[in-house]
Amino acid sequence: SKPSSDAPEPRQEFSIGWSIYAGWMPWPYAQQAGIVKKWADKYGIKINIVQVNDYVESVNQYTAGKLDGVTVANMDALTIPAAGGKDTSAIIVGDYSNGNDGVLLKGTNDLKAIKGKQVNLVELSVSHYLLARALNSVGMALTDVKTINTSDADIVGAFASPDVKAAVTWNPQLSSMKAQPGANLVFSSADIPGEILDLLVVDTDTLKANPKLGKALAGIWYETVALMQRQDTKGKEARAAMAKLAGADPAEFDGQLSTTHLYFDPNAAVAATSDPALITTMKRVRDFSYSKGLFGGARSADAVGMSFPGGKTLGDPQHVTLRFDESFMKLAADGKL
Amino acid sequence: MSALLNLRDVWVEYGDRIIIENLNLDIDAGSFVSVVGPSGAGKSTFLRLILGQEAPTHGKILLDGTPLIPECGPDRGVVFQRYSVFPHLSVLRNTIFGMECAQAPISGRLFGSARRAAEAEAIEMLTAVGLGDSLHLYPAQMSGGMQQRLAIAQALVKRPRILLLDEPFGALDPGIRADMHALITRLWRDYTLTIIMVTHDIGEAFSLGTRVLALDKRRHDPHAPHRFGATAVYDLPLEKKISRAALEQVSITIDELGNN
Amino acid sequence: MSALLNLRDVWVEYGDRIIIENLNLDIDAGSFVSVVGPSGAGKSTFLRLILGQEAPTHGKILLDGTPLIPECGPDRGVVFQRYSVFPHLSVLRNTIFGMECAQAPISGRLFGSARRAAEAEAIEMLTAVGLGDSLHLYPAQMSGGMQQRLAIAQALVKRPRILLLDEPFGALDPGIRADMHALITRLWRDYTLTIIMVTHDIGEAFSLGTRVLALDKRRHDPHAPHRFGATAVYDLPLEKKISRAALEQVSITIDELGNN
Amino acid sequence: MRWVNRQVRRTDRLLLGSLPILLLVVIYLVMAVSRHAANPADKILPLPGTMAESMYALIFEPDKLSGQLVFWADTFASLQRLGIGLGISTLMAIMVGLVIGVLPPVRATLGPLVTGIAVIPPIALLPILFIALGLGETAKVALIVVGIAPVMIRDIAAHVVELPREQIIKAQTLGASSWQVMIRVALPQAMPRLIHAMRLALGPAWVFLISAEAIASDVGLGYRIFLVRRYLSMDVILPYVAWIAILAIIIDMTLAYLSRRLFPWAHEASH
Amino acid sequence: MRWVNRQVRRTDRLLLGSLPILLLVVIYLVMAVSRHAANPADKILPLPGTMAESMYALIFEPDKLSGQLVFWADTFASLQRLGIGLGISTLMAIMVGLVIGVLPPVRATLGPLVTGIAVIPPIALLPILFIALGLGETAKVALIVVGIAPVMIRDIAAHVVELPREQIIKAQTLGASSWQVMIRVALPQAMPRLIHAMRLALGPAWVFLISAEAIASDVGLGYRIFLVRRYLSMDVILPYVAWIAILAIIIDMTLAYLSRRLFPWAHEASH
Ligand SMILES: Nc1ncnc2c1ncn2[C@@H]1O[C@H](COP(=O)(O)OP(=O)(O)OP(=O)(O)O)[C@@H](O)[C@H]1O
Ligand SMILES: Nc1ncnc2c1ncn2[C@@H]1O[C@H](COP(=O)(O)OP(=O)(O)OP(=O)(O)O)[C@@H](O)[C@H]1O
Ligand SMILES: [Mg+2]
Ligand SMILES: [Mg+2]
Repeated sequence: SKPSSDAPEPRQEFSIGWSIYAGWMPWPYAQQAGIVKKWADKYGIKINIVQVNDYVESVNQYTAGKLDGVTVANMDALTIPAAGGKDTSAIIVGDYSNGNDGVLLKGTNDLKAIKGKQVNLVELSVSHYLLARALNSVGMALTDVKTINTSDADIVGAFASPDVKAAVTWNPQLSSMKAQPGANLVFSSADIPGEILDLLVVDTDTLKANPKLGKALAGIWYETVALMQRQDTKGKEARAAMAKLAGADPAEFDGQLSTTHLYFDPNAAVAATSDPALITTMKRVRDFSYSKGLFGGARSADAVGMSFPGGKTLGDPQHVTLRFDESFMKLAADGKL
Repeated sequence: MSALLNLRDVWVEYGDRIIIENLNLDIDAGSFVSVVGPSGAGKSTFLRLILGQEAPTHGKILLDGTPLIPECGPDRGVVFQRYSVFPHLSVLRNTIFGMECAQAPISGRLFGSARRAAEAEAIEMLTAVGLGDSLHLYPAQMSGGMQQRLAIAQALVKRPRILLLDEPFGALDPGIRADMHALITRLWRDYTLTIIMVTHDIGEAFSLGTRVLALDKRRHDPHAPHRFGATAVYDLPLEKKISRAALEQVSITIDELGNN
Repeated sequence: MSALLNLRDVWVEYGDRIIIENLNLDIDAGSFVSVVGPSGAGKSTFLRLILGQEAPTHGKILLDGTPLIPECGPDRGVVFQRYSVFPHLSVLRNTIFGMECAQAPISGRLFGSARRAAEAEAIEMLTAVGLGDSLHLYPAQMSGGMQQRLAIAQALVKRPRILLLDEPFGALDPGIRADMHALITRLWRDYTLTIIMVTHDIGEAFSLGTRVLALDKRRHDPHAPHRFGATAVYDLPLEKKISRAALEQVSITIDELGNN
Repeated sequence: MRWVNRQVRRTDRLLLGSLPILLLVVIYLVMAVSRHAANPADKILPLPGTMAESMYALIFEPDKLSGQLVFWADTFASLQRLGIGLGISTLMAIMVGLVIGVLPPVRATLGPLVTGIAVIPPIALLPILFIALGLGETAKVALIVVGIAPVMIRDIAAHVVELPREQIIKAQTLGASSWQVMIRVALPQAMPRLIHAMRLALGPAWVFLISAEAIASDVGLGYRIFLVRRYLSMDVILPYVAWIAILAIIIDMTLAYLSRRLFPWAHEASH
Repeated sequence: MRWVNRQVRRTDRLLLGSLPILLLVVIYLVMAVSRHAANPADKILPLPGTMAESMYALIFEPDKLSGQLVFWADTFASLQRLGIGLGISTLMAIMVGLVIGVLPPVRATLGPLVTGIAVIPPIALLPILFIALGLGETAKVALIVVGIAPVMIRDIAAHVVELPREQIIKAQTLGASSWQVMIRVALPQAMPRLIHAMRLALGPAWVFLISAEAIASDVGLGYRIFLVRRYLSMDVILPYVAWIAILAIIIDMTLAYLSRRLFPWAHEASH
């Protein structure tokens, strides 16, 4: 990768990585339905939508510079690329999890019963954050449970084992596990709306040199979500195609969508991004991440700087590496793409 | 006297190569049969048949009048042409192996006094074959002749009913060879063993054996040499103590006899 | 006449076992040295030294007056005591191997007319050792004696300057053995090879060799048998065509000579 | 007759060999039925009917979007990756293994490195591998190669080192150079062992293929397994695993057959 | 002197062996420095200083929650799992491999099953493993065993089948029963190969251990690697991988040494 000081040349071809998650399925669908090509052609560029089966690997690939953009949750955008010194811009705030992440207990529906239990989850992920928030809500702390790191691919199988009594995970695994006999959802992201955000982030330098990329991506996104929102056959077909891409059947996929608060309207996304509540959320996420050692050897939670619409910043303003950039969503809202 | 071993119309073929052809033979208990014949004739194959390592392609072999199952057992001992000692056992342990198998069916190992007794017997035999100084060497540390003697000791210490020897003294110098001749003759007489020995030394064949058997092809077709197998072209029972001069004569005429 | 090979105060030891002790020897170009001695004396070890497969523990070996590097090459051919043919090559391909190496340094294989020429030469040699009918067998399909003959043919076809033979005729019947004696004598004479042959057949040693060398221990200590190595206890240059009677006498007195 | 000597005829062999496998199938069925009696919606041990249904769709019904038959597209993609990975590993094994086995100086130089690479679990290096080689086919094939080649190299090298010293000596007395010893003595004798090594490497190769496909892929048997694992769709996973086993056994048997055909001298019973 | 004959002295061997490894280290350093020149916060190729710092904390500073020294706790947990898994696999290999190799009827019965299990990638069947064995230590050890034992069994069985027929015959003429052939002839001669098989299995064993620890765990070298992979903490991953390699090489050398000590007959140069 080139030094960030001298701005990279404008380029023609870009790769955007995605992994399977209800809120991100519009991307591969847009690719298949030709929406990507349409917008890319309009701006005279080429965009490859690359599937990475393993979520963490997709973010790592982005951090390593192999991808120009990636779909990622707000916490991971902060702890992986941003903490790694990669200047990253979140240009689309696609949705927040409104029940897509949840805490499951077997044999009880009382969250307090979790005390002292082993909890299977992907450690240091949004699940971990959700668990911290859940415990917080009943006056407990992470020290009251024992976490067992469990890979997201295996957690469904693991939950079927009699050994496992408690788990935290996200969709689609969550819905599979909830369907298992005796499983109860005791806390979910619906209890902390707006805190677990699903983003599309791109490399800031690339974006600066190629604003067309941001415009094309915004165009693709809002055309696709508008299509999938429709209740007619076209909309149904789109959702069915996305379900298939996610390896689910349409009913399952609709179920997952129902717990995903998609910002279909760019205005709503711009509003959410500009809301000071986002700063509060990110501060919480940041403090949690720092307390878990996710900022490497950093001496304070302020080591990683974030910027928000309106010039507001959080943390070290000299080292801003995560930028919430509403400008492209705004262009979409204003119909200027 | 009924024969110990009967071979009836025995054929051995490998693919389309006929090795042994129409072999009929009776071998009496207590006899010492020397087998001679050109290299590649099928002498080792013949021993493998009697050993039960291989079954004939046609024909049958009777032992004590009952068909021989193609399986070898402690009644038939063998010294193979290629050294057949166990590479992972020292000289002494190679030699007591047979006794350990007989006396310790489960562990296959002897301990304490039983072991000492077995070792004493083994050491006696090893001294007789001239390996008394090399008890703790492994086969890889021994010369060719030493390995051959070890194989002989290993087989002899079990005193099998039938002993099959495939050129057992081939790699030995004349002095040791003479000792071995004396040893084998003594054991054969003392334990009334039946011995079948393949050798290339005609003198040895006649001086040790009570019967000399020559295996060779009866016919040679230069265009299809492999289509004819060997059989007993010449079978000479010996009254012991034939004069040495007569022997020399026989050994000189053997080739003509072989082709008649 | 300056010697081809000089051994100066050569010792070979394996761990604390002394195998060869203080061996001093000069071997002339064109001589045919027969090496005899009891089993385990160190005859094969002696050949390995000259071959360059092993370096002496002390002392030095000179070839044409320059120290021998412990490496073997095409100037010294060998037939090992244990069959040393390549198991993955047929008889014919085993035999042309040496010619292929010499003529095709890169591919190691011959094609077309060069190959046919090599094969013709190989077939001639194989016919001479009696394997003309078995050109396409693999070693595993051959008898012990056939493998031994193949090893001889393989070495002879290269006509090395020095040929080292370790009991080359041990597994052969008298008829074939006589043929082989004639073959080796002819090649030795025609190509003025230098041959060093280990044998247990005293008659063979004397009838083929121009010099007979006996390797044995000079001293035996019954309490530390391994602390004494073998050396040339007896070294007899032969004028060719010594009367056979005289030979018989020598071979009978050999043991006494060995201990003086 | 002693058990060591009881040779089994061809037909009996087939029969005996299928016994334990049948037994496993029966055990599975019993357990599946009992689980379904307790919970008709059980997904972990699906009944054969469910599996057949799910597989029917994957095998015969073209995917609406891509128009491909999913099952065959997966099979083809995986076999291609496996073939390339196994091929490269085999080539490396024979080339590097041979050189290491025959030439002591090369053995001294590369031996420790190969051992080092052989014992480093490539799974731990996945991030580096994918970052270095991207997300395409290269990285997947590379994971297979890094996973199995060092073990194969070590196996071949060990085999070559154990060739009887006499043979190397003999070849040299016949005029062979180091190179000729390598290609004419060591190489042909290493070939049967190479095939043996390939057969042993087949299991690990599938493991690495599936791991690679689990991480970054959009088609392949491993990808499908990991995709549907999120829903615990054992009705797809089990037939896929069985299919992998069948493919692997066919490859295994082909290799064994090839070895017997091409290198009869290595399989002859020697007397 | 021909290269085949160039023996390398002990000291030279050490020197030569470390050359390529040093070379790799240098290449890494150059690349790391150049990346850091571009982005001082680069996480992908950390500088030695960063690694030392991160590792210092893990090695010497007790964890706030558990009070354990993380690095040593990880090492101990992983070695224990590996040891048990390798031990069980070795036992199975020698027992099953021996029986399969020596007794043709058993070979006919179990051979296909072992081949089948050897080629099935165990990680595809994890859900079934979880249900049968839970998520605890048993499952992790079982994954290692399922992963490496079949390959080892096949290797030992193949070796035993290849023992010269003469030896088996000879033993029987000396009165050995099938059982005695097994324990007195086949077993001791299979032991050096067993150690060789263990050495070759070591790499895959680590792979399965790490996979197992990645699936569900709260301590272990693989756990830590996969945990910190979440934020691309190569400054921990790389030293951990190096440590695994060092451990594996120590085990490998110990096994090689043991084989030479315990089975000198198998390593003697035979004349
Ligand atoms: N690797 C070794 N370690 C220890 N001793 C060995 C080793 N190799 C050979 N010896 C010993 O060296 C001695 C000589 O062996 P060599 O093979 O040279 O004998 P030889 O004269 O050829 O005997 P033979 O006529 O039986 O072939 C033997 O006593 C043998 O035990
Ligand atoms: N597996 C096999 N396939 C084909 N032919 C074989 C096989 N084994 C042995 N033969 C052939 O059988 C014949 C007899 O072999 P055998 O070993 O019995 O000879 P022999 O009389 O013992 O010879 P020698 O005196 O040289 O030991 C040989 O011509 C050999 O080529
Ligand atoms: Mg024979
Ligand atoms: Mg010798």
